[in-house]
Amino acid sequence: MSSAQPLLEVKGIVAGYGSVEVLHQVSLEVREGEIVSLIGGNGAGKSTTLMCTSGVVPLRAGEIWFAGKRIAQAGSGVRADLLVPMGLVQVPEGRRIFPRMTVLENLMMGAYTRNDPAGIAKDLEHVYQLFDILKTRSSQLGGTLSGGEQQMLAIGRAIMSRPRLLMMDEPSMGIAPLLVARIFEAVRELNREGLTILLVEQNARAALKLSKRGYVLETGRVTLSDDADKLLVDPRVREAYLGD
Amino acid sequence: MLVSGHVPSRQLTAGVIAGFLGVGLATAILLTIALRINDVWSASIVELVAAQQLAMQQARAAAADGAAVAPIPFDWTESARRFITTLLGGGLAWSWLPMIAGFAVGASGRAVIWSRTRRTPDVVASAGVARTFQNIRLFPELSLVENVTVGMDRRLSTGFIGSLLALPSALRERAQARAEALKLLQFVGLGEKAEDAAGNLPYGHQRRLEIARALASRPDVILLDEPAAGMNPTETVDLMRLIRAIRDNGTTVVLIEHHMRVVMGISDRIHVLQYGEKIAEGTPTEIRNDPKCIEAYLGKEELG
Amino acid sequence: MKNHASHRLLRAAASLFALALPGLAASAAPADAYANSVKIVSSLPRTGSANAQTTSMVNGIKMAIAERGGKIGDVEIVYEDWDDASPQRGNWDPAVEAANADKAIADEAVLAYIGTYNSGASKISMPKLNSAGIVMVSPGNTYPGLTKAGFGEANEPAVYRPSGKINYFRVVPTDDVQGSVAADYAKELGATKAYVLHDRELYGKGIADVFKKSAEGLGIQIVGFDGIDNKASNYKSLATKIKQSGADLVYFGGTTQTNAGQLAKDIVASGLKAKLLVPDGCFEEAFISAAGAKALEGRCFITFGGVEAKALTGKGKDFYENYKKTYGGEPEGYAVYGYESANVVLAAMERIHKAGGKLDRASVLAEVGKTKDFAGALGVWSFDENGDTTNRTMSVNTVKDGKFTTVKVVQ
Amino acid sequence: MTETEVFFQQVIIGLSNGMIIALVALGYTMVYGIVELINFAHGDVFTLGGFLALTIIGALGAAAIIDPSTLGDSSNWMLLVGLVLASGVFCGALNMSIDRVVYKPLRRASKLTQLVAAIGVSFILVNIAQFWGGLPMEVFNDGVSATAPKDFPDVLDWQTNLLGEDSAIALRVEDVAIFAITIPLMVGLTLFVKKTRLGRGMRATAQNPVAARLMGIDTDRVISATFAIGGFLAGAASVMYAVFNNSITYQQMGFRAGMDAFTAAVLGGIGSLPGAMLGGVLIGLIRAMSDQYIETRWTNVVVFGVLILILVFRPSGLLGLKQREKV
Amino acid sequence: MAARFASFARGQLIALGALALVPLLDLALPAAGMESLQLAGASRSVVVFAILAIGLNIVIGWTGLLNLGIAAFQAIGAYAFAILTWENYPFQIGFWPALVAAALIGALAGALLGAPTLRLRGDYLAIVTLGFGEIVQETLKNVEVVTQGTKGINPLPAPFGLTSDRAILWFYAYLAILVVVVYLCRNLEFSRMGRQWFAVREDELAARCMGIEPDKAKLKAFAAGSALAAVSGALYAAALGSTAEPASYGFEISILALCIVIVGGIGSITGVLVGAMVMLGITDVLLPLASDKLQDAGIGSTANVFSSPNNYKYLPAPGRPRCSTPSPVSTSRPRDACWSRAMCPAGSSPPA
Repeated sequence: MSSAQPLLEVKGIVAGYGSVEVLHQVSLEVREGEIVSLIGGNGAGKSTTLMCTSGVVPLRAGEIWFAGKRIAQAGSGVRADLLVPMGLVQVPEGRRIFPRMTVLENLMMGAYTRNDPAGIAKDLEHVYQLFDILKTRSSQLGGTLSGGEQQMLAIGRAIMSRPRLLMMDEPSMGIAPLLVARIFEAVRELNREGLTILLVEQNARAALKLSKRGYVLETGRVTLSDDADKLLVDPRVREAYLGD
Repeated sequence: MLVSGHVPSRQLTAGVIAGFLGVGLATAILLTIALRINDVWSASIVELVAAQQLAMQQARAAAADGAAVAPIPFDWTESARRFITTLLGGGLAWSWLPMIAGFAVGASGRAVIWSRTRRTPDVVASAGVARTFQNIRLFPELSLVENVTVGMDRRLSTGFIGSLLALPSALRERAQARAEALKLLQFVGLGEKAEDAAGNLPYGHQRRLEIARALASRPDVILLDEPAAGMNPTETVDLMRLIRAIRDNGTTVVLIEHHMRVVMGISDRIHVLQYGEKIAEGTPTEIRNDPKCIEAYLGKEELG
Repeated sequence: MKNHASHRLLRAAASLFALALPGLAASAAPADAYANSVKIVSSLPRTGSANAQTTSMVNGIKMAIAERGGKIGDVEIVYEDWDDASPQRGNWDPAVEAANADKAIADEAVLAYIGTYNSGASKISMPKLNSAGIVMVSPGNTYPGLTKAGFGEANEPAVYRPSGKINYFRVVPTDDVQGSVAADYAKELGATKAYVLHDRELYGKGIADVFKKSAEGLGIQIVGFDGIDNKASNYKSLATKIKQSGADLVYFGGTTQTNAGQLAKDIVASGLKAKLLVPDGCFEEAFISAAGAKALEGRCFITFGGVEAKALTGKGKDFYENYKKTYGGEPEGYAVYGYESANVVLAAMERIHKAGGKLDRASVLAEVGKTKDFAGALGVWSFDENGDTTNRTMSVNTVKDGKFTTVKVVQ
Repeated sequence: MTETEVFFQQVIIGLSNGMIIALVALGYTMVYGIVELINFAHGDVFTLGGFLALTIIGALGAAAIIDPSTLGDSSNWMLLVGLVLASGVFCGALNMSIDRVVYKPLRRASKLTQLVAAIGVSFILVNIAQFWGGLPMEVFNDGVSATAPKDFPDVLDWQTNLLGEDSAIALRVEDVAIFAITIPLMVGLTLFVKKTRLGRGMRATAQNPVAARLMGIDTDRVISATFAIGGFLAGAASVMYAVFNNSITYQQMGFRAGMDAFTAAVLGGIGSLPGAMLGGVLIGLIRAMSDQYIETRWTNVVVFGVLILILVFRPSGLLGLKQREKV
Repeated sequence: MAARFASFARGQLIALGALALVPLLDLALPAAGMESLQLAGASRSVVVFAILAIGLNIVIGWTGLLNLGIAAFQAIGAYAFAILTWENYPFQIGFWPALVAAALIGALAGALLGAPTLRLRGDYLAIVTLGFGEIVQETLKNVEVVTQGTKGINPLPAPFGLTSDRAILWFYAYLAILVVVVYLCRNLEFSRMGRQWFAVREDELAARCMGIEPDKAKLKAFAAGSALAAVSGALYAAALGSTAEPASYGFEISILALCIVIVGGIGSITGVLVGAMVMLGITDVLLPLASDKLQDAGIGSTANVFSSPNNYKYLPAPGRPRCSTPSPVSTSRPRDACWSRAMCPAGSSPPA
């Protein structure tokens, strides 16, 4: 399944906010068709890594390659709005849906950069099929959904941009276990359909169970990287992140 | 004589005095009215009640047999005292905690144990309920010790004049409060950093500070909203120890948490809610084995 | 980035200050040359909307001094043009006027204070200058209460004269004169119902009050009396209200700056046929360009305490010609008053010099007060016992073919 | 005039004035909606638009254009359309450059800093206005003070009373023209925001800028476009204002009209487009009614009094979105 | 806190000391053969505006309420003071009682405006205070029977029996009042009251959950700020010997006060003192001086433009957001909930 050329390649990136440096030399790669999870404690720099990749946070050093193109390096980067058409899409932490738009409008915002009505309609059907609750709520304002539903909406919205790589930030945060299971099931399903996924999770066990490979991020550095099933049994991971 | 608007001075005196009195009276009346309106109209209350009612309606509509949904799922007075009680909930669990903490009055208006009519958060707080927030809300510019002292506010008595003139009583109280705040910081393990700005603390410490701040008011009940969110296993264990210590000091703890290890590890009692309705209540073991809970909440495969 | 900008600004300010210092030192150098020079200062709003008028007035003052070669005998006359407006307000500023008065008092070379333009400003500087015994000649104040009892507060004007002596004189007729001339003219126009408006400023309200009183005395019915918002976009709804009142004359106590032009326009636009009567605050070209000539043509009348510059005779005509020659433009209505104010002071100084007296504050003050039958650009006039001019020449003007035309002169 | 006639007359005046206010208010509300900044300079951008229109007329030679004999000539219509477009484009560009130069670098600074920057820009523009005053002056009676109010010629003969010249109530062509121009603009704007791609981008950016970027929206461009559109409306409004009131002054336009529009935007609920329209019309009506039934000198007090009263009961304005307190 | 306490006090002492020395230049410069800069008058303005800005700082810097109409309270203070001391009115209660009365009336007016508008958020409060400023100006203009309209109430008796030529003594009397004001405000800052204000500013909801009643705290802040503004107005009127006209208390003055607060660093009394010296140094000393010099150099028209209205506002506000880590990823809090120092969302730890 994996090709020689990684789909996403993050090479030694450094980034931060103000005087605080959050990421020190983070490198990772995601190959076509994989689910890769990025686990680590709060403040380790997981979200920042994703935000760098999405072009929201500028790099201080290092570079990021996507699908054979360099999309960011220190001092310059491809604008965030150009990454989406390239197929690099993020489901941000805390959902960030548009609260005063209907569910349908929210989904259509995902297709903002697309211009193929037929394809959009098809993807909409796909999203509805994946999360049927969204269909029944399609005319409801996004802000009135519950947390779990909002998460589904955020994922659906991202799928509407027809991504090649979907980056998900904490999809299980603050959501009841039952819904978490549903969402992880959907992630698995999407991957099965060929979507490459980079998953950032607190819930390390669940994330690693889904993934092919995993990276452990600690205070802005990648301290471990291996196949997911190996990480699951790695004593260091077990102790620090799985709580065994 | 071309006199522009000149009036005899006696009339003027009367006029001005009447004016001042009028303005004073108007102020008093307006003040009262405005404070009243504030209570009644506060946007957050109105909205949350609306959201609550919507949820209830949806729940009712969803219930095929049309069974009545109980608006008040808890009997706090009897089952919660001196316990660590956890609320687990799908759907709208998030809206229950703020409701209890005084952000909203439940549909029936009797959802809260304290039977005061004005149930704004500050009233609830002064009645002895302290809380923390899911997305930490500290006072980031203030130092740790100041943060904790703010938490103490309801027990302090210095008024505006005392503050203004730095009366001896005010100074004494200030010193006492400070000493007590330092002690509390020690209790949660932040004694070293007492003078740092709260905003600069790492995440885990911010959680602890929030708890210290909540404890500062010496509450009867402390409500913890997802305290384990974003903590690694080691931190989580420390947190559980801290929560137990709080209970053992005589404070009732109410917990909203999705982290099953924490929930199952420390709860004395668990209430499971779905769409505003309580579907189960019991000890962790009972809940773990309750098929209804597994179906509605835990899922077939217990995660976490 | 912002910080950089502010640093730059601070640096700029600092270098400005540094540049200013040598200048200061230079201007202060001939410190003991004071014996051979005396100062006349003027305090007029040089910043903001009154600028056109005051520039013209300052020109008039400069002309008067230049005509005497800048000297009285061998004493040099130094003229300083002070601004009593402030950057903050863009109009005269009480704090600046107070500072100007203090500055004049502190500088012993200052023997005369020409100002102010706004009566409100004089209220602030008068008591100060009175205590110090500096003569003050105003080319522009028309508020009666500054010199006459019975118009404003009970303690006016005594309150402006703490020393008990008179130090304040003016060369303009006061509003009570102008207001009653306007009322007389309204009667002449056959007005029976007048709607009186004002701009709620000291000048406008004062003159509107006088007009109202006088008009009532003449049997004209006052159907409305109101202050306008001088920044309103338009007065269409006010015009409708006036129309409803059935007024056949509208009097507006105000100036071009307080939106007389817009008011005139909206009254015409509402289809109201009433005549419009305004005071001298509108006697400037700007009024015509603000209202548009066609709104004023033949239906708007402007009273003015004097006659328009080009209609002056005798010395006034010389002034008009000279002014045009020197400054290459038409003088504004008040230029001649600036000129006359300076002349009164200079003439008094000349008389002292001729009599061999010493030029100091007391002598100049006394001598200016003695001005009698002064033959100046405004005709022959004297100061009366209040310090007011006896010159009461008033003209009523209208707009014809886009230009002011005098229709009547009242002596 | 009977009482009823007076009332209807005042309603007409209030509505026409209100429409212009609403047009300016839209600019405030759009910018606020998207970057949560009260663009204090908006009223002054509006002023400069009027000045540009007068300058163009002056440059073309006012005498030739406003010669009554040419009234009704189609060239005057074209002139009006040209003025609206020119002022609109000018104001749009100006507003956009202000955003680029001043607000954009401050986007992440504190709100207070942004607000003070906006006030600073406003004062700079006021000074430019005082300096400019609608040049070239020679066209209008030799350059008198630039700060003095200026007459703005009737570009079209809009004084005709549609109800007949002897009707007590005056409904002039200009009143109708104001409606005919502002209402389609407002409807167009609403449709634009609801239906078009850029409009959806604006709404998304207003609701969550980061998420909007993650959806592939170039938020900087969207913000620029918002400033440009707001500026365009202000420019169009300034020409309407000038033609309707026949005058140009920096103090009337910049301060009072700007303030009215700002008040209107807040009254309607700042950030809400229909709110700004409603607010504008309300302010116009309140002014007219207060002028007629109270006293002109109290009108400003009445306007702000009503504003405060409404905000006491509806803290987010009439149509504003309630702030939801997240817990 | 102890360290902060000491350093603030030191900063304040330095600022006050520097201010106290400035007017001495009036004596020094002429002695050195240079023209006097008349700094005593300007310094007196510094005191007046420093008090105004300290009042504004309580409202905006400490409590986080955006008030754009502080000048209205200055007007109320000035007129209250004038009415109570003017010789044509029967009160004439003397300087000190009138000053105290002005402060109380200012506080009352502040509460009057504050009470109904406490629930308004940042921008809405801004427009309401702005509108209130207009209302006060217009009302003072219109209620001529009491306020004398645009004539202003004048002349007022000079306080302490000082005449205008003793400007330096007058300044020191005012400076003494400023010292008292600074002392009292410092007390507030480090007291329970101050802590309540800070808490409300930083996070109103959290403060509420701590048992603080934000409405009451805000009302007190409004009242205290307005009282100080009123004191400033009373001192202004006393120094001028006149209330001047209502338009003297316009929007520009509110903005000047805002600039003073921001320039020196919002939230700090020392900052306000420095800001007042900087801003008034520019408006009252530098600009007129530069304008004079330019005029002397024969470029009068330029000078005129240079000092044309509102130049001081060109100064970009070097606002120092203390919370200096503007996280590009805003959290879910309503963006306009935070106003002053802590503009960044609470607990804005960078996303990880």
